[in-house]
Amino acid sequence: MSTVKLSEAPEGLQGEGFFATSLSKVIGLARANSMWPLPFATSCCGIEFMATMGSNYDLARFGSERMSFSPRQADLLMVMGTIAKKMAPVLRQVYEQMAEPRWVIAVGACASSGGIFDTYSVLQGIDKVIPVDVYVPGCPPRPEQIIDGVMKIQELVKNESLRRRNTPEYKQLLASYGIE
Amino acid sequence: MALTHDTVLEQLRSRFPEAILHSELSFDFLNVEIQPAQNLEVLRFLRDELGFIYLTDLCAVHMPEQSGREIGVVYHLHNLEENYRFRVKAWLPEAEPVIATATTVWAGANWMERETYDFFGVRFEGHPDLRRILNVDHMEVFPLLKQFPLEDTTREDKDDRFFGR
Amino acid sequence: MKSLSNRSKVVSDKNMTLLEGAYLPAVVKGLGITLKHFFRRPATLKYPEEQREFTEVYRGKHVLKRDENGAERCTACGLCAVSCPAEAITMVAAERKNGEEHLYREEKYAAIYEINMLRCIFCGLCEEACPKEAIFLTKEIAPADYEREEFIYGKDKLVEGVEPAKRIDVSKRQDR
Amino acid sequence: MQEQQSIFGEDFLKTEEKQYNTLNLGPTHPATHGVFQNVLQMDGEIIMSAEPTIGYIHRAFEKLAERRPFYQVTPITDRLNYCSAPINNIGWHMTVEKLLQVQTPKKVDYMRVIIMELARIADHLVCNAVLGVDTGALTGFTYMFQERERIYDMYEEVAGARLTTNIGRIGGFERDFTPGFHKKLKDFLATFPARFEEFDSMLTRNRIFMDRVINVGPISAERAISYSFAGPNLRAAGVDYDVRVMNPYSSYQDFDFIVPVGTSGDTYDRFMVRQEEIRQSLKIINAAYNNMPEGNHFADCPEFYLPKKEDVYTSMEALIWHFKIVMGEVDLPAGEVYHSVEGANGELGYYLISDGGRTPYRLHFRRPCFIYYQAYPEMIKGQMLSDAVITMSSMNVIAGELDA
Amino acid sequence: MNLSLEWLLLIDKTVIAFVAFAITLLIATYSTYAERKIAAFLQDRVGPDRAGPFGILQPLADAGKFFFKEEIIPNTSDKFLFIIGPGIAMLTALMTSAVIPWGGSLEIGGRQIPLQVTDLNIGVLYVFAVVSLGVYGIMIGGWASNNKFSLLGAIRASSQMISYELSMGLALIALIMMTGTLSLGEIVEQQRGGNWNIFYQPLGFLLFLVCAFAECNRTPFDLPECETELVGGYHTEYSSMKLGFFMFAEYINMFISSAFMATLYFGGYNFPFMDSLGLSQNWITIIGVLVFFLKIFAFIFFFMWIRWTLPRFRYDQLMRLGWQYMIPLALLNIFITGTIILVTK
Repeated sequence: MSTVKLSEAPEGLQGEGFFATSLSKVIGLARANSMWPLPFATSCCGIEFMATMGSNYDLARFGSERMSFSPRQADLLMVMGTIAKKMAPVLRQVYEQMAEPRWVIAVGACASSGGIFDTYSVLQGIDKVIPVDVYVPGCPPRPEQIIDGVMKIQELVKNESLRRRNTPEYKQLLASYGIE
Repeated sequence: MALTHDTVLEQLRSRFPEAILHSELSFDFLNVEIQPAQNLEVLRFLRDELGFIYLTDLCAVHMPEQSGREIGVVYHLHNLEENYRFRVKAWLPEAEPVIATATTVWAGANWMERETYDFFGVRFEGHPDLRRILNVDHMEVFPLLKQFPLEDTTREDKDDRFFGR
Repeated sequence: MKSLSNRSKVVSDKNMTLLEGAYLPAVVKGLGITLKHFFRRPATLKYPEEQREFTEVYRGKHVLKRDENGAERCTACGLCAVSCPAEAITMVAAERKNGEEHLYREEKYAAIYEINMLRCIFCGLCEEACPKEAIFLTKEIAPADYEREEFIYGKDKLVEGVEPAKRIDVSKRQDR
Repeated sequence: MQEQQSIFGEDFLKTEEKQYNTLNLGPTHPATHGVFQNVLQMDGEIIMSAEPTIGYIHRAFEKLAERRPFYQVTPITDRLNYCSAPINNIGWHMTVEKLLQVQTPKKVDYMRVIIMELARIADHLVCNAVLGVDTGALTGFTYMFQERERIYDMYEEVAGARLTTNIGRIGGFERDFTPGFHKKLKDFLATFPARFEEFDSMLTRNRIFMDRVINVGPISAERAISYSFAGPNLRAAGVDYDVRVMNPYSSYQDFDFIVPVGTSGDTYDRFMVRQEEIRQSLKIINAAYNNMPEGNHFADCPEFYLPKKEDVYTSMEALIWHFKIVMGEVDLPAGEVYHSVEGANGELGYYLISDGGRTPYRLHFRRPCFIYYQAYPEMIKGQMLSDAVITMSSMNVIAGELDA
Repeated sequence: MNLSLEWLLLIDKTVIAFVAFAITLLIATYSTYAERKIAAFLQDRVGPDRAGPFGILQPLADAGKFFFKEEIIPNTSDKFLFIIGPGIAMLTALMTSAVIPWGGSLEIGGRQIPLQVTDLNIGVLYVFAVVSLGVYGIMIGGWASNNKFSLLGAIRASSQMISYELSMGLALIALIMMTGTLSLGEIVEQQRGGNWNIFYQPLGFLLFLVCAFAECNRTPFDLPECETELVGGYHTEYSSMKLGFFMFAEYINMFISSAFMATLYFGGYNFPFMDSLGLSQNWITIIGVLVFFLKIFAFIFFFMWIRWTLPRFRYDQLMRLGWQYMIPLALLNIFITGTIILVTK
């Protein structure tokens, strides 16, 4: 058990019965350990995602085993697999339906850039329609890589300030994708 | 009666002297070219009397260099009990690719024809629901025709000079 | 319809016996199975801390090999780029100048060699195509990252180090 | 009746025109696994009609294949039915071999049989485990995924990848089975049956499960044939059509196995047929592995099978072939072939037209999923919403194969 | 200062009520953790292990996340009802803990303090009444969401509740015929000394157990929210803490059902040989409380064990089971019990 890296307690002033830290950090930590994914699995990467959820890799260790197929309840949109141009509006709608704060991870070559499918019908990377936080290369990525991506997201979440989602920069980012 | 290349061809020839335009053997597989106008009669005869109850596949091919008969609709038929397969083709002009639907013969032809329409623009007359199936509805071209490019035009991370194509 | 294969066998029996109809036996049996697993050691590998051993031929991140003298093997022939189904490899060739023999093994070399890891599908065709044993896929996985630009792996990330410690052993991949 | 005024308004008493509820199932509904959309007309929980929309991951495989040299098509076929990628790969290799009229050695055939049957097991495991998930029993899924993981490990030994394997080459395999593979396969053959039977006993005779799947999504043999069903779905309807038996390829005639069939084509039949096929596949693997002939792991076809690396450096001929193959400049005969293999979902056909160029002139995949998914509205009509969900997962519709 | 007896009683009750509430909430919170861990172990996994040692901070992380998640109220929904739905679910779930006898009585300062918020003489009826109100939360929430999946979930939930409440009640009647009282405190006292009702009412218990599963919307009866069919069922449209309330309510219901079953059939806080140990009354009470919780945890484990083993029913099969099997069996049980009571008296 000792080999497992625990999430460290946030830095703060520790004293006898006295523990102070900024709310942001605590909430960041809470969020990071409770990322409920919305698996937007369309193809091959979805099968590897199943393997990641399965016994041998167990994404549940990161507090992410409760899959939320309802976008309202999800924190992390995992886009796995090819997103065709026909699918792009659907993806965007799902993103819009998610409650803040929300993160997006593009798993695999197809979601990230189109991969080998440089064709008329495939969207060349989902960052053309929604903002992406982490890209995971591979076609499909190994479960190790998917976990790697989730951990990268956790890093991001831990360090995000509570106010970020209200900043003009963030609003501008959304506006650049045409999401109000 | 066991089906062989010869018997199938003979049956077809005797029944439809005009409709059978051409036949050849390729890799021990019989190809029969038929008159597109009579495809339904031929297919129905094949199903009902020669026992080709199983439509293995239906697709099209585009050969722009054959003028007047650019688009070929290809049916792969299978007689399950005799375990005999062969191929029926009908060539259509690209300007007016119209052929009668096979959905009345095999229910499974429905989506295969829709796909063929989607890719090549072949219009199957009498098809119950001839719409695009795989591509977005508002697409204007038929993408598998040879003149249309494969690549997506919006990609930014590639440089075509390196790939020898 | 007559049998097509002459070796068919009906496998589904939809009639329940009275006992099966009473729900409980199967429920108890199922509970027994899951309980057995409850006390079994978990199959889980705690990934970042414990790593699974990949096979010798695993197709992960690429490496551009150097020869035994430390010179780059790649001669910028472009076969890898041509063979790449994802069109992820780009390279710019340059002529080797005098005095650079210790850097590049052949007279031509890749001045720029980039692989777009987001395009790459790790199919291994570049490795097969390479006539100079210059590019190999390794057991290492390509890590996830935040920015798109990070995934254009240039020579800085692809070429292995000169020092023996930084060399990547690919000898096992080569026996076929 | 006419004079009565309802407090709920005028519409309430209208009975002739029944208002159906429209329910949009998908494209991101959890039950659709991949991405199919079904617009259902519902009367309460009963489905009156369904209108499937597909194409949400259309990737233009066929067009893509026209622009890639023959050896580069293999990675594309991987992504058709990604649950059993090796079958697609090997089927494609055999198609090209048919065009080239290359005879593969017995050893290659047997190796292929082992790889393909492993793929079939892997595919059926996903299908049946996911059927379990859709009926609510999640645990069997995790047990079976551990077994899949071991199959992945074996692929990794042979090809270097887990899922989209790009396994083998035109003419054979790039390397012989490694010692690691032999060890893993033996281990798998020894321990898998017991674990599989454990999974089987969790569901097969459980009344809750049986009630859920019996008479759900049935299709008669006539309709199934008319819809060009193939594979386990057709066999569940009672037609024992199996390409491995009817048109044996890759030495399947050497193996004796049973073709399991069902009776009425419902979900339980499909489930049971897949379960039995897993057992039969194990039998085939055992037979192939124990009778593996000696020989080369590649066929003699220098125009397609890449020469050994050592030869490339030493022999001029090998170097030329190497360059020609990689550049895609080998000449191959013009002609058209149709080759089909028994994919995990049924007859997976490759219709290849070659004009002698470096790429296929036209390559059409006969994708079993695409063909039988069109019967879905007919199968779920009059059934309940829960039935629609499990019918879909028992048909094992793989989005990659469906949408090409 | 001399407090009057009424005041002391009030203080006692307030303290007990608060403690009961707090324990209920705590157990519900940690049930989520238990569920994850148990599911993990049943599935050969390890479950959450990175939030704190062995992942024990996992529920806190979930709660922290919930509190700071954006509240989405769909603009097509009925806002008032949308908000009140999870509130009702939570409230009714918590209210039932009032009549559960958590233990015997403690003797503090010469006064007997029973560890029960209130010993209603119709405790059983009270529980039934409050639990059946719980479905309103689900129904209102599901309806107000203005989402078809939610509506279907809500309809399923209400019909399921009504059907199973009947057989649950009938199963209990046989028990009440035997005990002759509706007070939970008395029912527990009657079972003192290993004289548990389960030995007299095995069929009744089985029926009650099945109904409890249905009442708590647990697999194999989790139709109102079954993921693969209805996405999230009645809570599809809920985000943040309102969703948390629904999930909480589910776990509280499970806890209360377990407590209820332990009370009615497994002797509550009684344990074998409690009178022959020769311990003081306070010790016996404390051990009794612990034993009671042990029984509850066993039931909770059973709930989860079942959930991760069995497939779920289909809607019509669930109804058929309820009406065609459960109710006749419950009536049969009443008949048998009545006969035996008649014969033995």
